[in-house]
Order: sequence, then C-alpha cells, then structure tokens
Amino acid sequence: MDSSLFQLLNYGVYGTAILVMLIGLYGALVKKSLLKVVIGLSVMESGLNLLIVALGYLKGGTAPIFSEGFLNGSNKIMVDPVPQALVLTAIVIGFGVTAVALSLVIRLYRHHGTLNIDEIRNLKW
Amino acid sequence: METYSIIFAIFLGGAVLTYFAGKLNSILQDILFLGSVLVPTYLFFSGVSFGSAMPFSLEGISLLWGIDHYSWLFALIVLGLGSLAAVYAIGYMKGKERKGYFYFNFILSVMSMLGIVVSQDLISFFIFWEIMTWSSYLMVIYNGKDIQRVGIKYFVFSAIGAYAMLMGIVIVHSITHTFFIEDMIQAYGHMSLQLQIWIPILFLIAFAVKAAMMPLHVWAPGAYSNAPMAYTSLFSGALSKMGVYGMVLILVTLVSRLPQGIWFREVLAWLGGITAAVGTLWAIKQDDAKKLLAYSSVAQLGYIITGVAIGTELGMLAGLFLAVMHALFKGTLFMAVGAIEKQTGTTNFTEITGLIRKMPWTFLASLMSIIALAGIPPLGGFVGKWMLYESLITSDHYLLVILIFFASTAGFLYCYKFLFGFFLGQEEKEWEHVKEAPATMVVPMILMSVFMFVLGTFPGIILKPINNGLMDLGFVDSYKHLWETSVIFNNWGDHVILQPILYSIIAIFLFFLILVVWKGYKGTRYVTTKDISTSGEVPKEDENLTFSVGFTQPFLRAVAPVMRRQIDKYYTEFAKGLEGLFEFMRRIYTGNAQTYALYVVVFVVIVLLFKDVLF
Amino acid sequence: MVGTPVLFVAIPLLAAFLIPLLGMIWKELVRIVPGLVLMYLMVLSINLLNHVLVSGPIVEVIAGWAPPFGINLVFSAFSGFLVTLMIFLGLVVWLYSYRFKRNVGFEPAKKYFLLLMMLITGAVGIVLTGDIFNMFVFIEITGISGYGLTAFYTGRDSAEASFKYLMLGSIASTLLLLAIMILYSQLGTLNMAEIASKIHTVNPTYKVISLILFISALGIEAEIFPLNGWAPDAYAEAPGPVGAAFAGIVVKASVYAIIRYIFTIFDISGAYSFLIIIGMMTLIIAETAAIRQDKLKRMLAYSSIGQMGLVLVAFGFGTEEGVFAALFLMLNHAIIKSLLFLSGSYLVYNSKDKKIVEVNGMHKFLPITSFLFALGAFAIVGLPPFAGFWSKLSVLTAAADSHMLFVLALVLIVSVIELVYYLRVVNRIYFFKKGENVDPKKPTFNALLAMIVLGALILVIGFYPDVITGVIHKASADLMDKTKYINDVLSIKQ
Amino acid sequence: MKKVIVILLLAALGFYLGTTFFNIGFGDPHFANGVKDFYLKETVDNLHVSNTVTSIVVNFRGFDTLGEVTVLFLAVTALGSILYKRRHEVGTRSVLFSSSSVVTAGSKLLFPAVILLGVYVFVHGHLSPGGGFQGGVIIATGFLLMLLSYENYSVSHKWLSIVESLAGIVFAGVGLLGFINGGTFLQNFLPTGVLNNLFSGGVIPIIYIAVGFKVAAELTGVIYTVLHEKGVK
Repeated sequence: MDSSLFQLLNYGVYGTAILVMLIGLYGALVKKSLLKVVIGLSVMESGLNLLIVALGYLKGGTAPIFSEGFLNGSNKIMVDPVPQALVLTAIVIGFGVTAVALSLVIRLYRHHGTLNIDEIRNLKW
Repeated sequence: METYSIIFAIFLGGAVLTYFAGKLNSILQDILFLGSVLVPTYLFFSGVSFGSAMPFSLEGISLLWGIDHYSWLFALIVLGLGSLAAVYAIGYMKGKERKGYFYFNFILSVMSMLGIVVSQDLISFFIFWEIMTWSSYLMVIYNGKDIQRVGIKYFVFSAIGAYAMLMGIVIVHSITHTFFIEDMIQAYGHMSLQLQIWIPILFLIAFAVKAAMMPLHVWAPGAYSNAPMAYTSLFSGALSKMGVYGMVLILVTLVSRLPQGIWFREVLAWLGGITAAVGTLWAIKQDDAKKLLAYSSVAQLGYIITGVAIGTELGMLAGLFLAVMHALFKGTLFMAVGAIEKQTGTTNFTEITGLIRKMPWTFLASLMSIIALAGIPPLGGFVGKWMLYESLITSDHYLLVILIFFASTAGFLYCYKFLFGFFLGQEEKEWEHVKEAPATMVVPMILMSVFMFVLGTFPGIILKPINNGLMDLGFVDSYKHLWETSVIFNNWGDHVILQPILYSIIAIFLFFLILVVWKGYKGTRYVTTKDISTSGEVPKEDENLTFSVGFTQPFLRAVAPVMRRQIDKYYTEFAKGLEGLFEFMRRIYTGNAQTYALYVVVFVVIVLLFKDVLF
Repeated sequence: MVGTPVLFVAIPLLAAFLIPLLGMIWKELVRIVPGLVLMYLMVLSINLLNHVLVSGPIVEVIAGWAPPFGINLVFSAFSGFLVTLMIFLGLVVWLYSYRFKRNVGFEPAKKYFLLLMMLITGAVGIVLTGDIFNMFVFIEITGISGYGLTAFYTGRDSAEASFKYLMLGSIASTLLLLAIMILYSQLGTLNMAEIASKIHTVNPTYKVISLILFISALGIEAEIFPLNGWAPDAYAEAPGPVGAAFAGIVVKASVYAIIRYIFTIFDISGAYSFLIIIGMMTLIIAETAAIRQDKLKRMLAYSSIGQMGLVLVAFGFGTEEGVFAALFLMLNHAIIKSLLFLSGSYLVYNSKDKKIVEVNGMHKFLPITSFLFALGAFAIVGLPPFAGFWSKLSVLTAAADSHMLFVLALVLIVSVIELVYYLRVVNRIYFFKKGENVDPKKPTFNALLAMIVLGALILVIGFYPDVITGVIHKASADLMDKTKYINDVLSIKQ
Repeated sequence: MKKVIVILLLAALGFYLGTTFFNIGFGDPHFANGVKDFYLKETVDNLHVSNTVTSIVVNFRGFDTLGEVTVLFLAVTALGSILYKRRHEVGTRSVLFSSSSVVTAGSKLLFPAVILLGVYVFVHGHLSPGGGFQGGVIIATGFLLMLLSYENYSVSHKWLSIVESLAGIVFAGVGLLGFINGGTFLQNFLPTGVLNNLFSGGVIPIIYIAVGFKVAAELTGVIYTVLHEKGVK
C-alpha cells in the first residue's frame, strides 16, 4: 500500500478511535441525564477498544488464526493477537460495569424520581 | 537498671488495676491508687542511683533512662507533690463519679512526669511528654464543663508545642542519627548557624507552652480551673515545671553555647516578666478562686522563666528555687480551694465568707502559702524573690526589675482577696454547717506549709540539690556554691541559712499570729454581710456587699487599657477564620458526579501540560 | 514449600462460585465459607511470609508459561506483607459483620459476603500479580465488588455514592488501559519485570505520558486529590465494615499499584517529587475538609484520605527510610482506621443522619465501643504510646533525613487539625448528654471481638513496635531493590 | 460555559493522546521482541490451537479470563444486590405488552437456532473466530428474544445460578487440576490433539465451553433481573 495513504489511515484510525473516546467522555461530563452519562461512558470504552485493536494491526496481516487456508497460503503475516485478547477482556469488563451502572440508575430513579444528575446530590461537602 | 522497669511497671499496672478495681470495691481502689503512687516513689528514692542508666531499644531506636542531680531535683518535685496530692485526692474524690478515670490519669501523669525527667534520650522524652499531655488533657475535661473550648484549646496548644519539639527532635536526628540528648548537645556546636538558632526555638516553644508563657499561656486559666482541684495542685505545681525543666536544659546546654544566645535570654526574660505582670492583673480581676489561682500560676511561672532566662548564677538559682516553692505553695493553695469546694460546693468569693473558724487548718495552710506566694519573709517565697531581684539588678535589668516589682506588688491584691474572700469577713448563715475537710485532705496541706516554713529559714535544703543539678548540667565550668554571690545567705556549718535578722521577724510574726488568732477567736460576734448600714440606708437583700469583690475596682480601672487587649481573642478570631476557610475549601466536593469526573480530566490535562516541569 | 501464592486467588474464586450452590444446601454456609476461606488464607499467608522472609521471594507462574509469556504472581516480602495485612483485615471485617448481616435476609447476606470476599481477593490480586493487564483485571474485580457493596443498603443515598464511584472508576479503567496500551505498543510485553528491564529503551515522551495516565487512573482508586470525589460518599454510605475494608484494604492495594509503577517499573525520578506534591495536596485538603464535617463516617473518610496522602508523601521521599515509614503508616492506618470505622458505625448505628452530634453521651450505653473509638482516635493522631505514634515518628524522621523541612512542618500543622476534630468527637462521646431520639445499639459479640482484636493490636504495636518493624524493614528493602525483583522474575525458566 | 471548558479540556486531552498515538504509528511493527511471536509459535507447536486469540485468552493469559469471568459473576451479584428489594416485593414484569402471534411464533422458531449457533460458536472457539464469551452472548440473546416476545416467559433463577456456579467451578477446578497435575495453575494437562481438529487444544475447549455456559447464564440473569425491575411510578 502507498505510504502516504497509510499515513492517512494512521490519522484516520487512531483519530476516529480517540474522537469516539472523547465524544463519550464529553457525553459523560456534560449530559444531564444519567442514562446519557452511562451511554457516554460506554461510548468512551468502545473508542478505547477500537484504539487497542488498531494498535495491534500490522500491515498486510491476517487474523491470528492458523486455519487450513493460512497454513497453506503464502501470506505469513499475522496481526498482533495480544491486543485482541485484551480487548475481549476489556469488553466483558465494560459490560459488567455498564450493567451495574444501569442498575444503579434504576435505583437512583426509584429513589429520586428523576434522572437529572444535578438533582442527585444529597451527598456533598 | 531493673529499678526503672519495676517503677514504670508498677505505675502502668497500678493505673490499669486501679481503674478496674473501682468496679469491685471503692476502698480497694483507694488503696491501690495510693500504692501505685507511693510505692514507685519509695522505690525511686531508695533504689535509683545517680549516673547509672538503663539503655534499651525500641523500634530500632536506642533509648536511655537515667538520672543526674538536675533531674533528681525535678523528680523530687514530681514525686513529692505527687504523693501528697495523691493522699489529698483520696479525700477529695470520695463520693465523686468517674473515680477510676481520675485515678488512672493521675497515676499516668505522675508516671509521665517522672518519665520525662529520667529520659536521657529525646524519644522517650517526647513519648512521656505526650502521655503527660493527654493524661492532663483527660483531667482538664474531667468535669465535662466547656470542654470543646477549654479542653481542646489546651490540647491544641500542647500539640503545637509538642510538634514543634518533635520537629526539632527529628531535625537533630537527621544530623546526629541518634536520639540521645547527650549526642544532641555534642553535635550542637557543629551545626549550621541556622539550625543552631532554630533548634532551641523549636524546643523552647514546647516548653513555653507547658510553662504557660506569654503569648502561649491562653490555655492555662481555663485548664487549671477546669481540672479537679486535687489534680490541679499537681498540674500547676509539678506539670508546668516540666516546661521549666526543659527550658533550663535547653538554655544551659544549647543556648549558652550560642553567641546569639543573649537574645534568647533577653526575649525570654522579658516575656517572663510580661507574663508575670499580665497574669497578676488578670488574677486580680477574678471572682472565682480557681480562676484566680490559675492566673496566679501563670504569673508565678513568669517569675520563674525570667529567673532562668536571665541565666546569671543567681538568676538560675532563683528560678529553680521559685519553681520548688511554687510547687509547694500553689499545690497547697489549689488543695485548699479544693477543700473549700468540697465542703461548700462553690469557689466563688462573692458567695463564701468567713470560713476561718469553720476550716481553721485550711486557713492556716492558705495563709502560709499566701505569705510564701507574696514573697513575704520568713517563708521560702521571700528567698526566691530576693534572689530574683538581686540577679536582675546585678545583671543591669532595671526595667525588668520595675516590671517584676510592679507585678509582685500588685500580686498582694489577689493574695489579700483570696484570704479575705474565703476566710475573713462576716460569717454567713448559709455556711454555718460547713466543717473542716477530712484529715487526708488537711494533712498534705499542713505538711507542705511546714516545708515552706522550713525552706524559708533553711533554704540550703533545696539550694544544694539545685546547685548540684546545675553543676551536672554543666552550668559553670567548675564546682562552686552559686548562692555565695548573694547577700542574704550565711553558711552555718554545712547549712545555708538566712541572715539571723530574719529570726527576729519570725519571732515577731509568731507573736502576732498567736495574739491575733487567740484574741480573734475569743472576741468575735456573728455579723452577717447585711448587718451594716451605709449613710442610714439599709442595704437590700440582693445587693452584693462582699468586700472582696469590689475593693480591687479602682486598681483595675487604672490598668484597664492594658487588659483590653486579650491575646485569647486574637487566637479565637484566627481559629474562626481558619474554620471559615476550611468550610470554603470543602465546597470543592460539590456532590456532583460530573464535577468530580471533570476534576479528573482537569488533573490529567494539567499534569500533561506541565509534564516537562514535573517529570 | 508450604503453599503457593496462586491459592490466594484460586481458592476464593472457587469458593465464590460454590457459595450460591452451598447456600441452597444450608443457608448459614454463605456466611461461614468466606470466613473459612479467609482463615485458610491467613494461615497460608503467614506461612508464606515466614518462608519468604527467610529464603527470598516466591515467583509463581500460571499455566506453565515462564515470564514474560505467562502471567506470574510474586509473593515477596513487600507484597507478602501487604497481602497478610489485607487478609487479616478481611478476616476482622468478616468477623465483625458475621451476625451484623443476619437481619437483612438470606439473599443480600449471600451477596454481601460474596462481594466482600471478592473485594479482598481483588485487592490481594492487585498486590500479588506481576502483570500490568492482570492488575487491571483485579482492579476491576475490586471495583465492581466495591460498587455493589457501596450500594448495599437500599434505603439510603448509597446508590448515589456508588454511582459516583462507578463513574470515576470507569474513567480510571479507561485511563489505565490507555496507559497499558502505550507501554505495550512500545515494548510488546505486559510483564512488569520485563517492562522494568526494558523501560530505558522507551522514548521518554511515551514513558511520561504513560506514567501520568497510570498515576491518574490509580490515583482515582487511591483517593488522591482531586481525583477522590467518590471516596467520602462511598465511605459514608457503604456499611461500616465495608468502609473499614475500603480504608484498610482497597486503598492499600491502589497505593501499592502506584508505588509498584513508580519504584519498580518506571525509571522517572521526577515521579517521586510528584508523589510528594499530590500527597501533600491530598493531605491538606482532606484534613481541612474533615474538620468541617458533621457526619461521623464522612469525617472518618476524609481523615482516611488524608492519611493516604501522608503515605504517598512518605513514599515520595524515595528513600528506604521513607518506604519503611510509609509501610508502617499503611499498617497502622489499616488497623486504626478500620477500628474507627467499625466502632464508629456502632456509635451512630440507629441514627438516621449519622451525624456527629448523635454520638453524644454514647459511652454510657456502649462503653467498650466508645473506649475503642477513643483509643483509635488517640492512636490515629499519633499520640504515644499508641501504634500511630511510631509510624508518624518514622515519617517525620524520614522527612527530616530527606531535608524536606517544609513538608515536615506542614505535616505537623495538619496533625494539629486532625487532633482537633478527633478530640471533638471523643469529647462528645464521653462528656455530652445523649440526644433524645437516639437509640443506641449494642454491638454483637463477634463485632465486639473484632474490634477488641484491633484495639489490642494498637496497644501491642504501640508499646512494643518491634513485633512488626522487622518485617516492614525487610519489606521496604525488598521494594527498593528493583534489580532483584527483575532478576527474580525473569530468571524463572519453564 | 461549562461546555466550552469541557471541550477545551477534551481538546487538550485529544491533542496529547493524538500526538502520542500518531507517533506510535498504525500498522508498523512497534517493537522488536514482543511476546506475541512466542504466542504465535507456541499455539501451533505446543497447544495445537489454531485461534491464537483463544489460546491467549484461555491459556497464556487464562488468569485474566478467570478474573474476567469473575467480574461478570460479580456484576450479576452486584446487580442482584443493588436491585434486591423490589424484586423481592414484586415478581412481575415492569413492562407488560403483548406481542403479535407472528412475533411469538417466529421467536419460538428462532430460539433453538440461536441457541445452536451460540453453542457452535463456543465449541469452536479454539478453531475459528469466536469463543465462550461470544457464544454465551448469542445464547443470551436467544433468551432475550423469548423474554421480549412472551410477557410471562420466565427463567428459573435457581437454575441460572446453578449453571453459573457450576461453570465457574469447572473453570477454577480445571485450573486447580492443572495445578495438581502440572504444577502450575491453569496448566494444560490433557493431550492437545491435532491442530484444527475439534478435539484439540487440551483443556482450552473445556474452559471455553464452561465460559460459554457461564456467560450465557449470567447475561440471561442480568436481562431477567432488569426486566423484572419495576419503575417508581
């Protein structure tokens, strides 16, 4: 592949991933609805996962599976499998955290009758 | 040295046992209490010898316990007054609640004070210092009165002092790598000038707090008057002397080797003088005997500080002699107030009058102490005051003499107020059934009065140990009798006595005493406060005509401008301001989850921005 | 060999999966099993610690792949000391809450004990693991258990506290993963020892950014100001024993992680002074906030945060003396603050707002609890002859020896503030009149026993600190010796 | 105002992250001697697992996965603890609706297929993309489908819990067996078979099947718990 095109891809892939992260973080920091905050956190994690997977990519590499096709084929480059394994773990953990977060949102809604994060501050100072 | 271990084990075990014995039997508790103060006292004076020390180590720190003549002198104050106060406390505490608590802290206080004087290293010194602080704090809050203000003020000032000392200790340690006081003294000469100035300051702050020196004295009146009197006699008599102990130690061993040391001395001496004056003025203003004595303690400690700070041979002698005397007479006075409080339930001059016939022994003890306090011959107080004046004059501190003399003279006002307010004046019906305090309370007072009397004539009894102590500290290069520079002492055989002229004073005094008491006892009649008429007007029931309340008014009006500026107020304002600031600062925690998350982002961004500076 | 470190994780996990099944057989088992597990681990950790102190660290590989290929656990003097401490506290907390949770019913009790056990396991895992990503997993285990436990009481504002914790926790895990991935992209390995041995080859810019992200992420868990917004709420709203576990166990693990990164993995010297800066900030802000609190547990929480700031300062000196002081402080803080949380939560047991004024006059009703609280208060402000004094002394000595007189003075000034608010509470307990509508609750026997154990330890360490300082000295020497750590781990062959 | 500050801050953060990662570069080998080469070699030579990600997840870094499974388990437990009271009081669904018969019949038809797909995915986790987690999620979607289409479809909580626990025990137990047989936790102690065969990879398929069951049970549990949560109004 052309190197300048690849350079563009570099900015594109990482840029997208980071942008997704920042969008998620923005949502978590600014949106007033608890649900949107939780969504923001999830989006942030997704961006991060994208970033991690992108880090493991190698030019021209295939999926790290030694299928028959790969063993018999000519392309011997594989992408880095470690980030993929890590991302799997990160996704699962992210799922767990999101589930707990949503259950807390349910509790908070039950308790306060609102999802506005500014009104849920009985604990302060 | 096994003795130290045994002594401290008895103190500790005794304290705990005494506390729990209260659950079983009150008398057993009293006996245990007395035992755990008196037995170690006996063991100490019979079993501990000079020069031998007990080294051991804790947490990798080498510690050393031992005594020299200097610390022995203070051990004498602590244990002597401690034992008498303990006997007194038995009577005083009878029937009061929280007896176990009182006994526990009493024993711990005595133990910690003894610990301070036997400590030859800074760590055990500090540990005992802190135990002393918190055990006395627990006594200050014993009554539960005003504890959030008075109690915490006491502890905060003590802690400021103690932490200043701790800072000094660890700085010294970072240079010497040991905690021995000996090593600190050795290494002091090689330190940088900055440290040579700062280390004594840090230590002196701690000692000045305990010795209630201006401007660190504001805790004292409240704390002294809040603690139970049986303890206050020890508190004011012995515990405050720990400040003097440390001060003399620092002044003699460190400051005297510093060329700039003269400034330390001047500042301390003046602060002491001002303390004496201010303490006296405030004492005059009080209507409560506890408060009066508390301020008086502050004032008396001012004399002591001035004496030791002047640092001439006589000045040091005067300071330490006054320290011993103060332990005696202030101990007695607080005991007397305690006895009155116990018998009448109040300590207010405006309420009590004419107890002289109800509590004659208490009166006698009070009279002796007041004479000693005022510095009137022939009691020991005179000797101390004389030496103080002489040392001030011979070292050309004329202004200071005037200040001290003013304080001392003004002091007569409150001395009189105390005597008159309680014991003289008309007998009120209200106090008709008041009886003399029980023997356990009276005997210690009388004993101490006797000591005061004896010391007035034979000051050598205590001057010699003081002399030896100062020699042990290395106050002067070669052994000598420091009192020889004074004009009032005679060496009589081996004993130091006052000029024979004093004997005639004693004789006259005794004559008048007998005359007045005997005569007065015979020819009095009952007169109530209201049994007078002023210009034909009969005073109403609710008019307070007690003489002792009003007679100081003119004087107080004269000095009112001075007294308007209370240091206490500034401290309070400062503390309030701080709390306001803290209140403002904790608004950082807004309670909004998003704000907290924003903090995280801000933190990360700021650290990233400054990463080249920080890392 | 008396056992192996992997059991610290494997046994509780197995038990955690078993507990729901056991609960179907006999309901009481859900309370007993975690205790049994912790007891076993306590014995194991003491045995291993004894072994390690004599004959050097145990490095255990998992799945048979030698470092850096597999994940490895390192039980050294340093980590072993912390693990033993954590498990001991876990045991105490379990003992304390054994009957305390009886009135909440079977299902919540099952979940409570399960989450508590996993909270401890997660913290232990953080300390034991030798792999940065594995540490992330354990941090998440601790985190999720923490969220669940914080929101345990349904009636209060606990969900709010838990949500704050969770929100910051999520951000923390994002930052942590970013940091891990930056390191991985440079070195291609996740093993701590190998990273440490190769870290000098990494471009300094990446190194610093990665370290900043690590500190920020772990700082959230370690309650560094200004990342600690969740902490006071979570401490105050979680059940008392959980507050104790947070203060004594979770925070310790996070601090361990920060320290491991700064001392062993990275070679950035500026990080030490950075530790001092953030530590001092945390100390000052937290203690000043604590003095103005009107809720007891919140006050304790701020105090706990402040103490952790002091721990970081002590680590920041970067000397062995400083590390010793910090470890000693961690030990004392774990014991004393746990005692304060445990006894404090009984002092305000039945009150609605958990206000400080509600402890007024409690000593008449709860004499032993009150005494233990007072003991803890005296100990935590560093009054001799209690345990806190020795650690404070060693911190100050370390500060003076590092010529940080400014830090020394500030720490002492803050100590005075600390003193004031603890004394105010103790005064209230002993000398104020009990409020009208306050209904004291007598502690159960096992709770009392748990508190007494901690109280006795305070006295023992206070009077004779040598019982523990030998171990701490070895632990601090172990942390300082980076080369040995790398060699110990990387010398393991398949 | 707050938004502007946040955007500025995020821009700064993005700048730092962006420059870092742009400099790291995309698709280039970043490091020389990473562990991945070892993994790629060993998974073929020793473990006979063709999906390297699986061999990393289950074997090389199996400890992480154990933790990961625990996180899920804890999430379910925490969820149950957080939402406890309501579920105790009201056992009915919060959202009640009736689906058309097309939906219900279709779901019934699809359900076995979904389950089968899930099982296939996790059984073949060591051969092809996929594995326990993915398979488990697919199975859980099958249950989600049923729960959405039938208003009174219920899953036995007890059985979910039992499956979950048993699967967890199998995972940890296999790990401990490895400890007993091989000396280290999670070590492979079974014959590894032939590469690219269904029965290959030693304990890896066993663990992944357990994970599949566990994830399926846990996710179903989460869905079920949240569905039965009643709102405040």
